[in-house]
Amino acid sequence: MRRRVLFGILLLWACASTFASEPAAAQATGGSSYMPLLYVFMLGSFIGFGVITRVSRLLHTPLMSITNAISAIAVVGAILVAGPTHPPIITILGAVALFASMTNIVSGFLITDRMLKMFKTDKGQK
Amino acid sequence: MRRRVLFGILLLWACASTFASEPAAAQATGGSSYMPLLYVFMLGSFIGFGVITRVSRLLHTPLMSITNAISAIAVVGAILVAGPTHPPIITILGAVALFASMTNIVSGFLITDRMLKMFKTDKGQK
Amino acid sequence: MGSSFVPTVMDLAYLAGTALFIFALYWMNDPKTARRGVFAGVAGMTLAVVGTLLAPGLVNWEWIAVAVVLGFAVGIPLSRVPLTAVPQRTALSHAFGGLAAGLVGVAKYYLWLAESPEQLTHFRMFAISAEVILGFLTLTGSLMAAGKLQEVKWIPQRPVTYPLQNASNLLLFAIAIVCGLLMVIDPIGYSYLFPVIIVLALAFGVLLIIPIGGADMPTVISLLNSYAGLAAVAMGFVLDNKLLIVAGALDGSSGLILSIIMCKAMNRSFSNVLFGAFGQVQAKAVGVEERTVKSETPEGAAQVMEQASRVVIVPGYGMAVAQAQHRVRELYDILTKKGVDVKFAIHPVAGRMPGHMNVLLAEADIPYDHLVEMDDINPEMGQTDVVLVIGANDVVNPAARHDKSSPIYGMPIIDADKARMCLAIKRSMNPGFAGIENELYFSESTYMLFGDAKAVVGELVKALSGGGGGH
Amino acid sequence: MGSSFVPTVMDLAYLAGTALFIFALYWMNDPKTARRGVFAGVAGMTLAVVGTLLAPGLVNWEWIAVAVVLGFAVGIPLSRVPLTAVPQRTALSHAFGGLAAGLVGVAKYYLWLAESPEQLTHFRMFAISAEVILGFLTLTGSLMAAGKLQEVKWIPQRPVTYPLQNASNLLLFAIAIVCGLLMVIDPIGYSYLFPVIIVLALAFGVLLIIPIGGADMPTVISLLNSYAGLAAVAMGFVLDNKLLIVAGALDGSSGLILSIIMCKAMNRSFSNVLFGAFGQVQAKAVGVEERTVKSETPEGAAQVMEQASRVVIVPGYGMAVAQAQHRVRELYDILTKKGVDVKFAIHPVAGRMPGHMNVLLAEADIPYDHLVEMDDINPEMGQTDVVLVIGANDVVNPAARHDKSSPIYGMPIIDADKARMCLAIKRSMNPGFAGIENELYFSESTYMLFGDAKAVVGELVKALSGGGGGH
Ligand SMILES: NC(=O)c1ccc[n+]([C@@H]2O[C@H](COP(=O)([O-])OP(=O)(O)OC[C@H]3O[C@@H](n4cnc5c(N)ncnc54)[C@H](OP(=O)(O)O)[C@@H]3O)[C@@H](O)[C@H]2O)c1
Ligand SMILES: NC(=O)c1ccc[n+]([C@@H]2O[C@H](COP(=O)([O-])OP(=O)(O)OC[C@H]3O[C@@H](n4cnc5c(N)ncnc54)[C@H](OP(=O)(O)O)[C@@H]3O)[C@@H](O)[C@H]2O)c1
Repeated sequence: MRRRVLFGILLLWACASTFASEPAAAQATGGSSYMPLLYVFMLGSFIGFGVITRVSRLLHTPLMSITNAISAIAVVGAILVAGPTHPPIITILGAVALFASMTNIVSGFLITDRMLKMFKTDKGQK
Repeated sequence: MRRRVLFGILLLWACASTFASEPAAAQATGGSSYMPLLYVFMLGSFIGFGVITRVSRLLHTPLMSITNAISAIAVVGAILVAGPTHPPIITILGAVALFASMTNIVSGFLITDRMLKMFKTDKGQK
Repeated sequence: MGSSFVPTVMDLAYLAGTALFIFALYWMNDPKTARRGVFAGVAGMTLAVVGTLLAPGLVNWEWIAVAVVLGFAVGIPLSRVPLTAVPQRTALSHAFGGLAAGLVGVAKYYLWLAESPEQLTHFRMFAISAEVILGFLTLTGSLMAAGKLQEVKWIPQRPVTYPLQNASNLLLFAIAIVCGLLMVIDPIGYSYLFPVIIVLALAFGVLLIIPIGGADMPTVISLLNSYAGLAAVAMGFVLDNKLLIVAGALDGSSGLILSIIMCKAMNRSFSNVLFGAFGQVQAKAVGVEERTVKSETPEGAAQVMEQASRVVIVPGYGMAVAQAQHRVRELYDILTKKGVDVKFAIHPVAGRMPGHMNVLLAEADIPYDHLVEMDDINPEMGQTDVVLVIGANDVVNPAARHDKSSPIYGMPIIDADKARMCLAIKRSMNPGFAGIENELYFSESTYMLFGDAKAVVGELVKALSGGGGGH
Repeated sequence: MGSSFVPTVMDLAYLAGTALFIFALYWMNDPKTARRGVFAGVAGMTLAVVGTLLAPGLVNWEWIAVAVVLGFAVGIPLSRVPLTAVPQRTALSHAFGGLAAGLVGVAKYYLWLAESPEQLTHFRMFAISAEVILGFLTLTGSLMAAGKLQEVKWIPQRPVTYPLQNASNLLLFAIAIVCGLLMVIDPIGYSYLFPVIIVLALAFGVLLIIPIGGADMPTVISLLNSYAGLAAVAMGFVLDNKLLIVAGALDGSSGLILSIIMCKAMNRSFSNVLFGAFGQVQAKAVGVEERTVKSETPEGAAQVMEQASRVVIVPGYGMAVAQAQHRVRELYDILTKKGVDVKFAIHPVAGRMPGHMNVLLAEADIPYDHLVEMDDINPEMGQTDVVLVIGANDVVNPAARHDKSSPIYGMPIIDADKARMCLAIKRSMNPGFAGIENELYFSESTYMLFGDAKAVVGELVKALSGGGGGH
């Protein structure tokens, strides 16, 4: 398990850095502007693997739905596309994306909480 | 323990972000250029807390010496100060810093390895 | 101060949102803190949305409002689905996630192409291609998966295979990659390739799922979760947004880890799940010699359990289908009241999604500290008087331990056969998910209770409460 | 391609270095993978150094070479210190770390001031101030700590206190902060404040350590580790270098967590360690009523141990001072050969640094799977025939469990008093680190073996091997 996870991290990272070196060589200016993003990606993946492997088995179903809700963070991109003055077709694409993400946010968090509310110990709630 | 660690993270982060908002307001241009660094710091601290709390108690002494070696990463700054053409006084400062970091790197890793080599199970080495 | 201040508030909102998302997942490590995790997630999302709405230049407020309201209108009912439909819901929502990522990528590409082509750097174009391919692939793939799970008529449940399937899929994917690379090299000149990429990604999502059996969908859904996360990461690279990258990376790793856990608990490899067309051999496995099966009446079973001092209940997919969890709760209560020590043995892949049994039993108010994981209960199996298997099959199949030719050989199981006596509730002698016979049901010490799980457990409860008499 | 390519190689080297450092610490979670961790650390550092040496514009190669060679020349001997001197070595190397960070900060400030003052943004100036304050504070603080640990003559071991100490320290620190803030507001106008900040930081490092007793140094060293890490983080902000930031953050959290663990295991708070002037009350604790102490000869003790079936050895700081670990290994071997079941009980703060006993016993080739942590051994204490305490004191003091007035009340201890018999090796009835008497040594079932740990254990070994005779 641990091996595989490490392997996954290395793989993601290797892919990312391989592709990263390519455009930088091609364009002389601002070649390194994406490096911070790569760092953030790499560190985020490390945190993801660290945090997820600690999640109790008991809660794997709610985990699936909460990550589902969190991945609807695409809402940020949708707002930035739908919001400003753009040709109507772009605005429509953005609005559809916004609707889709909003649905995921609402249903994802609500269903997670609904499931978690069910988990109780002998000593009652919580 | 967990509470305190969380508290520590929050504290670090709160300090960092408080100070971050100040210079940005003051200087209109490039006000956000340090944001990537803040992200990296925050994510790095999360990883640090996650990784360190998992270290076996058995190995706390070697842990102290390996982090010691890693913090000698200041060597990067020392080289960048000592290397280029600068007034001699600056070069000297850089060289002293380089010497100090190099000492830590060498002694830190060597002593960690020396200690770890001692840890054996019944079944012999490793 | 005025306009230069707003981006900073936005930056800080994103930074705080990132931290909150991490805490949200961190707190999921324990049922005691898990609801705090949801709270952190909601807070993070709120910060992200509000921070984005503060961005300068937003004007289409009506569009935004309509989309948000519609999102709530669809999202609230979607969160009320019965627990058995959670896998489908999850798949559907990955489809939505893929759609959103894909559409944003398309919009961004055409916007930059029309307004400021110099913005389309090689790196950005690479990120856009990745976002669009992952997004649209996730869209159709998840829709197919949801369809298979919901058992929609016109989507075949069984794996569909045809000659050269893997080769032709690979070819298709290679073409998409080549188109993507060409666009990276010249984002403007090759702009006509963009629709091609979209269509290929949509097609690839369908083709990828067709050869996978309905029963392997949980693993696939988890992988699609990972893809949806990576699409968000790609979007983050396109929009230069670190919050998106971290949130996407968290999802990406979550999906990957859950599917690894499932594969491991089934003792199968990724490639076997994705390309193995598992489940189509099912029809062949008949025609072995007839063996005798003993069955028991609910009344008899109730008597046996009443006299036991330790009972272990092994729930499986059948309990989920029959929605028998509330009856099981009644059974648990009445046995406990009679002084019997009752525990639940939870196999990691019992049911059809990770943690399925835990949620179901929690729904029926069974305290989660009575749910014991496989590895912890197995050593106690020898001292157990009665094991009651409710609609489980593969997870208690001893063939996994010793029969090297069995497709589930090597999968860790709950050792129900080691208990003094085994009672098994199922409707027939039909096999379970893996399509193989279970020798446990032919064993000396096993008695079958045929019937629907909900009905049989109900009768057990009736017999126990009617029979009365302390222990 | 030429010059634009090199920064990318550097970027990638830094990225890889970051990942390797994380793996280095990750692998420290298990002795089996820990050496791989060192390898990862060395690889990461090599990548970082080589990547930096590729930076354009480096010319002073002779300076660099000399500094590196000198670094090796000093570093190699420093890595060969005896294990008992490890705390001092660690403190010394934090001093070096602080020095490096401080000097780089100073150099960068004056460089920018002279050559391109517009580079001194508010944010950079904030980072430089933090780097310089943390760096120089760590330098003098760590030197003081190393001196106290090495028992250098002109540094007082006992905490030094004077009226208004905390208030005046706080005032000094506040002045440094105010100077720093002024410089952030106008980095160029207030440049004359820079030397003031340096001096204040240097002074503050000394003043911070003076009121802390020599015995609290391990906790302080760990905190200084944290500061050194934060100084590296600040340097990363100054140089816009993400590798520095991550490496610094890793160290910062490591130091913080280790000191939290130590405080918890001593049941004390941070502020009590830093401002409590612990250890100065020691002189008062005499004059209680005389109680009887039983002592035993090594020969008698050897006989008792030979006849026992379970022996637990509790090592403490005295074993480290006496360097008795190799003799203890012989004792362990001979007892095991005679069929006695021997285990080691390791208290988290036995000795003078976290994990101290583990390294010492590992040095003597005792398999680490025989070292049992406090929480795991305590439940077995009741069934133990003989506990052999070697130079430990506070970690086996039962007062921690019941005497509310004791300074160590609430600290978790190893329950040596619950064993059938206790043998204790120490040189006198002097108290240990906390300066309090240990009622265990006056108990009915305790027999003292007075003398230096190394000598006494040697005699035990001699008696056991001489005595011969199977079990
Ligand atoms: N949990 C996951 O994440 C996951 C993911 C992917 C795959 N899987 C696979 O799913 C399987 C799970 O094993 P399992 O033992 O839980 O289930 P299973 O092997 O699929 O067996 C379920 C049994 O329940 C019985 N059943 C169905 N409906 C019933 C009803 N209404 N009343 C009573 N019994 C009923 C069926 O027999 P009758 O038809 O005779 O009633 C069947 O034998 C494993 O093979 C696992 O690899 C799980
Ligand atoms: N480990 C850490 O990280 C850490 C950090 C900070 C503080 N501390 C503190 O350090 C203490 C550690 O407890 P401890 O029980 O290990 O040590 P201790 O309480 O300091 O006791 C050590 C004992 O060893 C005896 N001794 C000294 N030299 C000896 C020699 N050559 N031969 C035989 N005996 C000798 C001393 O008695 P005689 O003088 O009579 O021989 C003394 O009683 C705790 O109070 C803990 O809070 C530990």
